[in-house]
Order: sequence, then structure tokens, then C-alpha cells
Amino acid sequence: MELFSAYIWPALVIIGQSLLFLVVLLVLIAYILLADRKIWAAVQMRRGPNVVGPFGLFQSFADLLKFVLKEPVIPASSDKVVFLLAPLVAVTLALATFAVVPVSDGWVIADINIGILYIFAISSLEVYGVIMGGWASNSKYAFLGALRSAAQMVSYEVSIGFVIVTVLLCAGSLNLTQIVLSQNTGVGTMVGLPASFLDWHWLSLFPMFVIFFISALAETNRPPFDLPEAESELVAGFMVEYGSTPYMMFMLGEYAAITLMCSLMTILFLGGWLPPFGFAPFTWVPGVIWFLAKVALCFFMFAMVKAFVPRYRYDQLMRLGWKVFLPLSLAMVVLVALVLQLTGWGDGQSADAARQAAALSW
Amino acid sequence: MAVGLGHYLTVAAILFVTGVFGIFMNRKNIITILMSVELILLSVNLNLVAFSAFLNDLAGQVFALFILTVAAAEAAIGLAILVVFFRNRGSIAVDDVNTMKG
Amino acid sequence: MFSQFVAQSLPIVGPELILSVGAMGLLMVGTFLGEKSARLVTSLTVGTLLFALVWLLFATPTGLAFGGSIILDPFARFMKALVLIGAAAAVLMSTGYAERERFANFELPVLIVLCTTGMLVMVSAGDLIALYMGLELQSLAIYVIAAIHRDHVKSTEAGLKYFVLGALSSGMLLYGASLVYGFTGQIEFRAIAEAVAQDGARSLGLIVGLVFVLAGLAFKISAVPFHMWTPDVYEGAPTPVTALLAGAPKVAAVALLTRFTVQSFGPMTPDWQQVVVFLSIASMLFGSFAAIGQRNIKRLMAYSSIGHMGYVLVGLAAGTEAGVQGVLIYMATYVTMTLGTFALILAMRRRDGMVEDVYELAGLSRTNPMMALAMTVLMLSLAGLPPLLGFWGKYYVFIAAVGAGLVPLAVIGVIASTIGLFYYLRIVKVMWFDEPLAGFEPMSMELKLVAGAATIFIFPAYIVLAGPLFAAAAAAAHTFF
Amino acid sequence: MNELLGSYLPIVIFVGVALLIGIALLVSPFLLAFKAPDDEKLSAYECGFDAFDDSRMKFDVRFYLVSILFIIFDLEVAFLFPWAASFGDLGWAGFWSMMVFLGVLTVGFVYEWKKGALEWD
Amino acid sequence: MSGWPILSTITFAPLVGVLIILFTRDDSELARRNIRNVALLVSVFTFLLSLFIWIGFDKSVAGFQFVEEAEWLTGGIAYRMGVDGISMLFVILTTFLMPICILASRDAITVRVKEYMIAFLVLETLVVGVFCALDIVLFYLFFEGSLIPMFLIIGVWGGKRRVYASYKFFLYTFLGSVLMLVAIMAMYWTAGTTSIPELLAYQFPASMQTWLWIAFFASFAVKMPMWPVHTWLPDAHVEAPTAGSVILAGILLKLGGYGFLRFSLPMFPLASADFAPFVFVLSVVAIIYTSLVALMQEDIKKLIAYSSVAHMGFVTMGIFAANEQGVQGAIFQMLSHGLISGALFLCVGVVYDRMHTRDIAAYGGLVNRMPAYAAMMLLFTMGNVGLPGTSGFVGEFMTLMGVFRVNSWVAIFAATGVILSAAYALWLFRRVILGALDKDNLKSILDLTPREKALLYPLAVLTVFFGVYPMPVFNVTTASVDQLLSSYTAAIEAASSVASIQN
Repeated sequence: MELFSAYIWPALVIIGQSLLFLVVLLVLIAYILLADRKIWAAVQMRRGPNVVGPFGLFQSFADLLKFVLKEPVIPASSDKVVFLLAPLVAVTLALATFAVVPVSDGWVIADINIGILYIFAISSLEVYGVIMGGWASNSKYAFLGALRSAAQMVSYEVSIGFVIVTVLLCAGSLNLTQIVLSQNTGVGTMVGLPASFLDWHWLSLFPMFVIFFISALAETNRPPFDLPEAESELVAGFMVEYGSTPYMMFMLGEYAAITLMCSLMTILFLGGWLPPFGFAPFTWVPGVIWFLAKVALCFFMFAMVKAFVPRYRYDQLMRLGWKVFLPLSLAMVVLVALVLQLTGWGDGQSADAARQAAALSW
Repeated sequence: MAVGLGHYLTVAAILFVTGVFGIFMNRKNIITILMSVELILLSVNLNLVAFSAFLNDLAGQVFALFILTVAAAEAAIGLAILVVFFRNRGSIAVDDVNTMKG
Repeated sequence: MFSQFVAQSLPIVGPELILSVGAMGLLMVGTFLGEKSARLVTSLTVGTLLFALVWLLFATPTGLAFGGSIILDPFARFMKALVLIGAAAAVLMSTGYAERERFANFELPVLIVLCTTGMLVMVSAGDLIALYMGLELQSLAIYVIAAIHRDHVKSTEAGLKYFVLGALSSGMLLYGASLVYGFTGQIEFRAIAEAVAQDGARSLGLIVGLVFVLAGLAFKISAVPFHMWTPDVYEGAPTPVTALLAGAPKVAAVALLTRFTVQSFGPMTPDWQQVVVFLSIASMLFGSFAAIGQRNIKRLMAYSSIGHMGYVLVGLAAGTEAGVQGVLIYMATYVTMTLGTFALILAMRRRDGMVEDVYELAGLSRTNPMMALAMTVLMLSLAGLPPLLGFWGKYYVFIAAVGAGLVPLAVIGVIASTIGLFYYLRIVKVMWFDEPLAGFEPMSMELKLVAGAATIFIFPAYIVLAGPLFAAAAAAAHTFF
Repeated sequence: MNELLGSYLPIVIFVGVALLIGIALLVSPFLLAFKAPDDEKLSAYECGFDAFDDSRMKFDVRFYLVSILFIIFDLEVAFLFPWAASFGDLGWAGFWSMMVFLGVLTVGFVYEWKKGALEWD
Repeated sequence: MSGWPILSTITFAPLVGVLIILFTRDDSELARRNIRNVALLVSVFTFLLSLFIWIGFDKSVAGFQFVEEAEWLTGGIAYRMGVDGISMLFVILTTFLMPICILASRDAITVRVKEYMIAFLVLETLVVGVFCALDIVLFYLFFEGSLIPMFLIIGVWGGKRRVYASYKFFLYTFLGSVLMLVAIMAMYWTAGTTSIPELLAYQFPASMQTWLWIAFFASFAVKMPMWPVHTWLPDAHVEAPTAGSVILAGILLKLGGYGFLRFSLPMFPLASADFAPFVFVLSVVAIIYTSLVALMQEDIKKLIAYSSVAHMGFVTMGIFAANEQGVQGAIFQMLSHGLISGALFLCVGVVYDRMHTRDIAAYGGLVNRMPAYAAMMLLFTMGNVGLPGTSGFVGEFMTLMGVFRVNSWVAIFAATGVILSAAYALWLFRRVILGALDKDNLKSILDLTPREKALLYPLAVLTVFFGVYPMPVFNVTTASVDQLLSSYTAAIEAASSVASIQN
């Protein structure tokens, strides 16, 4: 009986939570996909998917069904195990990152104190899915696509890392919930205003917000940085040999990564689940609604960029990453640290940090 | 069955031996050797962290962090040298690293 | 409080700071001036190294820095001075070579400075982390230096071999270090010594760890059976690089080995003594026998250095103050002889390029008597023949071994040096007894400087200078006892 | 120790569930889909030609360069993380320590830039 | 005399010549003549200087004189110089033979004169240093250092198989003496000093003496050389240039005997007593065996080389007899052999310079064309045989006397060696000098030149002088030898009394 109450029941609870979270997430991704197509169509004065269900709302589910019923093809010259493992890796890792994302205060599967590090680590691993897929396909296009994709992803990951560091400097914690809560006070409260969206990091770290946004586009192979799968050059990049659900899993992984980037932007810069104004009636709305709204806003920007901006050349892409973003974000780290040190912000957080330190020294 | 220090050390020792064998028994590809080296460093880190935890002493973890850094630098340099060698020799087979004998 | 801690530590690591800041500054100079700056950077590098040497000798206080991670004691000062001299001379010798062989690049001197920084840290290391960091800084730089001749298959192969085996040895060393940490609970050498002094601490795990660390360090000094890389790397690397490899890094590794064994494992001397004795005998005998058949002079020097490390280990095996003193004196003599020899090897060039075969020296005493004289002095000194300086290195290590009761080791040592004499004499024979070949190109200034200074020091200048030098070594050896 | 593991347990379970979903998706077409096997379907895509040679050909060395640079900078970030998290407690000494570290890396970065390691032409 | 470091001056005076020669060009005949003259002048000057030691030497003092001391290296190694009755005469023998050697090479050496002269002068410094050193490490330094110039002399200016001979010479003697180095180190740790006078006063434990004695013996026996480690000597002699042979036979062989007298006997008396029979056996074998071998030789130099080995047998025998006659005789024998064998090699050099062969068969009847040469040859052959009236007699006779008192059988066997030496020496003389001059190419051979006379006559005078009146030598050596022997007997007696108490 004790076994049940001490081990099995909590485990069942967690499994339930995880399932719920994942199902909601997948549904969300399905609609994000739809939204992507709809927005793109709207910009191009088309109507987009509109057949399956009202306004095409079930389009994504129809697509899923279609993929499942397609014949899976494994190229003869490929490395079969790796070939099948690659999409699995891609999708699992993409979903796994969400384990630490807090969608509201306390609404998180695992509130670990190194949450941001976990996300950074797991999303670094995503490049393996790409490489494995490209290599196992044993096709020139897939191989080149994978290489390009990998190089691009790692290039921008460096900038993202620096951007996160600046946020951490301000927040003084690696815990995502703490990072969100640290945005209760900020630029706005310093000048005497009540808690509001002005306190969030997007304002105080605006350049970093921009860099993060653009890097996130590159990191997720989104247009205008979708060179690895550039249809006109490499057909579909590393995915060229894939069909059926393996192909869909890559797509799923990609959109999961996009959603994650939007969530991260929300958490790091847009105050997470915090309401834009710290007073009624805004505080009445549940945090998760604000969170989803912010994620949606971010994704809207993603989609608009895809629709507006022409594709980059590869050399421009790499130059942007290494020669613009990297030095810029590095300089910003120094600047932010210096400002914090000079203004004494660092001292104000020492209580917070001490608690964190205590938590770390298990 | 409680997992004790001995288990960690055994795993680390197995990793270490695997790494060493990977270097000596490997007759094909130098990349494998680089990987074996990483494996060795990994086993060391495992050792250090296990000791650190059981001794309640942070030094081991600090050490492990340093090793991680250096391992990355080592991998970078190793790859760089390997690329240069490949450009000269056209092969990275272990058996082709043999211009000097005696 | 923390700032104060740093402020106290910084003067002690003055030379390291000079070198690391200097390396970055030189890198920037080279980067912004482009490829043509090689000569300038080389000169500045020599200046930086010598400045660090002067700073080390006259402006660096002894003491512990960073809570005991870095130690500057008379022992460290002595060894660091040798390291800096070795590195400075190697850089100096690379000046003309790089230009003539058309691979002038400013990275080489900068890398040498970085490598030297690593060596200084090694010499001063006071705990396992500093040991590892110093060792790796040195090694990583030196792997690249060995492969610096990028378009040359031998050079890159040398770099690759050095890298693979070096990484393996680092791994072994680390594995040992982790066990030492685990079984003593300490990473600082002095604390380890205290822990080891208690009988209960001497577990099997500790001894295994000790042996692994010794193996890793034995690799760095290329003691048999961890010597496999040495001949190939010596042969493959560009000659000024070989000159560097043969000198300064050995000093640093020997210093580290000495400090590690004597300082932190002093109470366990009998345990590591056997290992060191084995390494020593194997190195001495192998170095002597394997060199006999060599024709390539760089390979020959590789085997020679293996043998020399065997002799150094004789002093270490004694584990006494006299032994450490012997090690210090041996390293001083070894560095001098090696630098001088490589200056002459670098001078072995004809109009159509460098030559490396021993028999290219034939009849040198007719074509270039001064060079032949210098080479003779150096070879006989390497062989340890009295009254040349090389004899004293052997004398002090052997006397330490005899004093520690290791008479058989000393006997094997002297017999090995007799065997070794055979191949050194062969070079003398080739130069003096054989019919002359075409002469070499005239020596460049910097080579003359290094070779001349080394030769004159070996004989006769040491007669006057050795007194204070050996006294300094004795004082340095006293550090640990 | 157990508390620490306890806070990671949900992650393990979460990843496990995600993995199960992934496997389910991967396996489903093999079970459900209509199949019409054909040799031509199994050949690699090559614009209508048969593949000339092994596709794992030599590729541009700059990809290596990028990966090497990435390793270095990513580590730098790894060191920045704990520093940033405990920034408030470190004072000026902590600040300057990291500035020196970043300075060293900047020197390396400038070198790479000047040497053209960042160029894709 | 007290303030002036005369021993150092003598030791390092040749190096002044080396410096001068080093910076002289040797690209013309004139320059080469200058080099020869400088070398000769420097060595003559050194010889004259060394005579001051003899003049200033106090014969009544047994200990070291003209002592100089200066701190040098850590570990107690100091620059200590001094001579006593045993070593003083060897210094003078060295400085005396050196100008002769240099003069002897005047016409024989035409290539690389500069290096040749440098080698000889360096050699002189080192050998004088060996005899003067009062620090055992310093002694070793000079002792081993003397190999280097000799190696080059044999290897560069030697005959056809010079490379082989020089290697053999070097490796044999080096291998022999490395063990001595280990022994020196052990002595340092036991006695705590490297100063020879202090070591002489120190009593080493009996068990240790055995090992130390063996180590030192290995070195000196090779150097002497004693049978069976003598094989390097004939090769070295045959291949060396004339002057090289003179130095080798005249001085370098004496280093071994000097070592026995300086170290083995006084420092390890118990071991010496134990090993004396062993040494006697080796000496007797050497005397008889090498004399027989000498009989078989077809090469003049080789024959003389083997005779040197035989004569050195007398020396070792005399030394280990450890009594007044034996030791005095050994010292005298060494000095006299230095003169006689040196002179014999010069004689060989005379005909070799003319005919460029050393085959005994190539000569015969030289007396007809070269009466002065024949006279010299006769004198030195007689000296070599040990005819009364020559210095050779005194040494051999006294060593035999000394040995006879210890072990009559040894003396009897050794005496047969005298007869054998007469046989080979006279046979050599007969074959080379006597008989009819029937070989065509010898018909135009010329007698001694004035230079050659200048070389040989002083040696002849000394040979006869010391043969008739050996007292100048004994006067010098007696005090030191007496002291040596008295401390030796004291040590033996002390040991036996300890043994008897224990029993």
C-alpha cells in the first residue's frame, strides 16, 4: 500500500500530466501549422486551407491521417536503423524540451532549478536528428542539406546562448519560473509605474530580444533562413528521402521547436504568464491564457517574417550569425554586466541568488 | 540494491578500458580514436563526480568542469590536425599514418 | 576579501601573466600586420620570453597563489628559468628557418608563448587541477606546433601521432588523478601529502591512481615504454619545433613529475620508486640501443632524449634531496646541450635545402672546423664524458642513486651511458675521420649565437659558472625537504 | 540526492511519453498504410539519373571550421551560465574575472575574423 | 713558492698554447710552421716550469705539497691540487715527453697540424691534471677527459684501421672506468668527502673495500693494461701516429699504475691484501703470455706494444707486493718504461717515416746505413730487456725482489718473463738492424737527422743515468712510499687483530 502511495500513484499522476501536456501541445502545434498556412495565404491574398472542417480547422488532422496511410519508403542504399531513428530523435527531443516550460505559475511538469540549461542542452541535441537523417539517407542532396542545416543551427546557437546569458544576468537564476517572476519588477517599476509590460526584459534588453528573435528563425530553419531545405536548390534538404510519417515527424519536430522558441521568447522577454498590466481586470485572466496569447503573438511574427522576407544566401546567413550577432551579443553581455554592476542591481538579487546557491549545493 | 560508489567506479573503469582498447585495437579510422579519447575523459568525469558526491566535496565537480572544457578544446584541435593530415595524405585510416618508421 | 586574495596572488604568477598577455598582444600584432609580420613577431616573442625570465628571477616573490593552486618556490623558479631559456632559444632559432623554408607565419612564436605559459603553470602547479590545466595548455599548443607545417605530410603526421598518443596519456593521467582525489579526498599536493602520511590512506586505489598519473607523466617526458611517439614526432616536426620539443616541455614535465612524486607522495616513496626505477632502466637501455642504428639525426636525438630522461629518472628514483638536486642539474645541462645541438642541426643546410642524415656531416672538421668542434663538444657532453658539462648531470643523478642505496641502478646507468657513447662517438667519427662532403651554407647569426653560447657554457665557461648554478639547484632541491 | 533525482523523475517520464508518441507515429504507417513496393522507389533521389558515386563525398572544410568554432564558443557560453546566475554575489572580482575570460576569447575571435575563418565566399 | 699556484700553472699552461693556436690560420706552410713552433715552445716552457716543482720539492715530507684548494661545486667537490713523492715524478715525466712528442711530429704530421697540436696540448693539460688532482672527482674528470684527445689523435692521424682502433681504445677504457665512478660515489657517501687526503685517512669497512677495490681495479687494469683486458693496446699502438704511441706508452699507461698506488693500495688495504694473489696471477700470466705473443709479431709496433703489457705486469706485481722494494721498483719501472718505450716508439717512427712500413720483414741490416740509429736502438732494446746499467734493470730487479719476499713462486715465474723479453727484443734487433743490407729499397736509407737525434739522445742519456744512479728518484719517492706502506700494514694488522679478538 505504501508502495502505491509513495511510488506508483505519483508516477501515474506524472504520466497523466505528461500525456495531457503533450496532447495539448500537439493540438496546439496542429493549429499553429494551420495558422502558418493561413497567414501566409492571407499575405498572398489567398484563402489557404478551407475545405476540411469550418475554415479548414481540421486540415492538420486530415494531413496526419494522410501521412499515416502513406506507404513508408526506406531507400535501398540508406543506413536503415539510423534512417528510422533520425525522425524519432528529432521529434522526441523537440517535445522533451517542454518538460520544464512553465505555462503558468506552478503549471510545469518539472520545475528544476537549471531549467534554461536543460532547454539549451536538449535543443542543442536536435541537430543530431538532422545530421542522422541526412547521413543515413545516403543521398547527395540530403547530405548537403544536413551539413548546411547543422552548420546553420550551431552558428546561431552561440548567439542564442549569449542572449540567454544577458537575461540570466538580470534574472539571477536558471529556473524558468524565477526568470518569469523576476520580470515583476523592471524598467517600469523603477520609474515609479505600477507593474506592467514595461517591466519585462524585452524593453530593457531590446537589442537582445531582436537578436533572439532572428536567431530563433535561423535556429529552427524558418524562412528567411530555410536554406537547408531550399526547395529550389536542394529539393527538400535532409528530408528529401523521407516520406510518410517519418517525414511528418521531422515537420512535427520543426514546429515543436518553433513553438518552443516562441515559448522561450515569452518566458525570457515577454514576462511569461504575467499580465501586461499588474492590476485588475488583467490580473483576473488566468496566467495560461496570457502565456498562450504571447506565444501566439510571437508565432504571428514568425509567420509574417516567412511571408515578407526573401530568402538569404548562405554566405549572408553565416556572416550575419558570426560577424554581426556574435560580436553584438558578446558586447551586450559585457554591457549588461557592467550596467548591473554599476547600478547595483546585482546586489538586489543576492538574496535570490543565495537561495539558488543553497538549492544547488545538495 | 543501493547504488554505491563502487558501482560508479566500476562503470567508469569499464568506460576507461573501452576507451583505451578503442585506441589500441582500432585499426581503421582515426575518428574512432578521437571518440575513444572522449570516452576516457568521460569516464574520468564520472569518477570525479561520483567521488565528489560521496566525499561531499565540490573540488571534484570543479575539476570535471575544467576537464569538459579542455576536452572540447582537445577535440577541436584534434579535428583540425586530422583535417590537415587528410588534405596531405588523402586518408584517415590508421594504417596510413606511417610515413615515418624506424 | 576576494579582491585582496587576487591581489596577493597576481605578483606570484607574474611571468605567466606576462606571457599570456604577451601572447595575446603578439597575436593581435600579427593579425593586424598580416603575414609579413612574422619576423617582427618572432623578435618580440624572444623579447617577451626574456622579459618574463628577468621578471621571474628578479621581481617575482615566492609564495602560494590562488589558495595553493600555484606555488612559486625556489624549485619552481629554477625550472621555470630553464623553461623560459629553452623556449626563447627555440623561438630565436626559428627565425631564419621559417624564412628559408617559406612557411613563415606569426602563429608559431605565439603558439610557443602559449605553450610556454602552460609549461610555467605545470612547473608551479600546486594541485591536480592546475597540473592538468598546465599540462593541457602546453600539450594542446604543442600538438599544433608539431603540425605547423601544414602542407607537409610528415609534419602533419607528427602532429597527429603526437595528438593521439598525447590525448591518451592525458586521459590516463586524469584517470589516475581522479583516483588520487577520490582516495585521499584532496586535490592539493600538500594536502595529499598529509593524507598519504596516514597509513590508512594507502589503499590499493590510491596506488593504482598514482601509477596512472606516473604513466601519464612518463609519456610527457617520453620514458620507455611510453616513448612511441618521440622518434616520429622529432623527425616529422619542423626542426626548430623539434628543438623546442626536446627542451622546455621535458623540463616542465620533469618538474611536474618531481613535484608530484616528491611533494605529494613523499611519504609513499617506496611505492613509486619501483615504477620510476623501471621507467628509468628501460629508458636508459632503450635510448642507448635504439639510437645505434639511426641515420636521421633528428631521430637520433629523439632516442638520445629518451635515454636522457632515463638518467633524469635515476635522480628522481632516489627520492632524496640529492636526487632532486641531481634532477635539477641534469635538466639544466640537458637543456643547454639540446639547444646547442639543435642549433647545429638547423645549420645543416646546403644550397638545395636542409639535410638530416648523420653522414651528411662527413668531414665537417675540414669544411667547417668551428661547427665540427662545437658539435664534438656537444656530442661528447651528451654522452656524459668528463670534463664536459654533461658529465655533471650524470654525476649528480648517479651519486644520488648511490646515496639512496640504488647502486645497481647507478651501475646500469653507467653501463647504458657507455653504450650510448657508441653512437655519439659515431657522429664525432663521421665529422673527424671521414672524407669531407660539400660544405654547408654559412650559419646564420642566431644559430651561431645559440650554438656558440651553449658550447662555450658546456666547456669551458661552466667551470666558473657551474658553482653558483649548482648551488642554486641545491637550494631549489631543499624546497621539498 | 533523492530529492534531486525526484525533481528529474518527471522529466524522464515526460521524455518517455514523448518517445512513445514518436514511436507510435513511426510505426503506424508500417501497420496501416497501403503498400505497393517497387524497386525504383528504393533508389536515392538524383534528378532522374542513377547515382554516380557514394554520396558521402568530400565536402567543404569550412563546415569543420564552423563546428570547431562552435565547440569553443558554446563552451564559453557554458561557463557564462553559472556566472550569470550567481552574478549578484560575485562583486567586482567576479565581474573582472569574466571580463578577462571574455577578453581572451575576443582576442581569439578577432584572430579568426582577420584570418578569414568566418568567410563564406 | 707558497703563494704561487705552480701546479695549476703547469697544468693549464698548455691551454694558453691551445688558445693561441686556435686563433691561428693554418692555410699555408708558413702558418703550419708557426703552429708547430708555438706548440713546441709552450710545451718546453711547461717542462721548464715543472722543474721548479722538483727544485722546490721537500723530500722529507711524506704528505702532499704545493697544495691548492678552492671551492668549486656543490656536493663538496673542490678544486684541490697537490703532489707528493709518488705523483711528482710523473708530472715531470709528462712534461718532459710532451715536447719530444711534438718535435717528433714535426715532419710526420702534415695534415691538420692545427688540430693535432691542440689535441696534444689539451692532452698534456689533462694528464698533468690527473697526477696533480687531490679531489677524487677532479681526478676522474682528468682521467676520463684524457680519452677524448687520444681518441682523436688515433682516429684522425692514425693508420688504416684507425677507426676501429680508436673506438676500441675509447670504449674499453671508458667501460672500465665507469664503474670506478660509481665506486667514487659510494666512497663519497661513506666518507662524506671527495678530498683524496681525507679519503686516504678514512678507514672503509672491510666488506665495502672489496667492492670498491674491484671497481677501481676494473678501471686501472684496463688502463694499465693488464691481461686479459689488454687487447686494445696493440691495436691502438699500431694505428696511432708515432707521437701518439709515445704518449700512450709513456704516460697514459702509467695512469693505471698511479691509480693503484694512489687509491687501491692505501684506501682499500684489506681488499688489496686479499686480492694480491689474484693480481700476481694476472701479472705473471701477462708477463709470460704477452712476451710469447710478442715473439710471434710481424709488426714492430705491435711487438713493442706487447712488451709494454709485459712490463706493466711487473709494475702491478710490484705494487701489490706492498713492500718497500716492490712499490719503489714499480714506480721506478713506470718512469723508466716511460722513457724506454717512448724512445722505442720514436725509433720505430724513424724508420716508418722513411719506409712507411712497420713490417719486421721489410727491414734488415740497417746498421750498415744507419750506425747512429743502430746504436740508439741497441741501447733502448737493452733497456727494454732490463740489462744492468740501464734504468730498465733497476725497476725490474726491484719489483722481482719485492715480490720474492712475498711469494717466491711468483717471482720465479716472472723472472722467466725477463728471459723471454730478452728473446723477443734481441730477435727484433737482429732482424731489423743486424745482418746484410740486401733489400733494395733500404739501400738509400739515411741515418738520424739532427732533429731525431735531439729527440733520442736526451732519452738515451736519462736511460743510462737512471740505470747507473737511480737515487734521485728514490730520494723523492721514499718518504711517501714509506708512509703509504706503514699505513697499509697498520690497517692490515688492525684488521687481523680485530679478527683474532673475535675468534
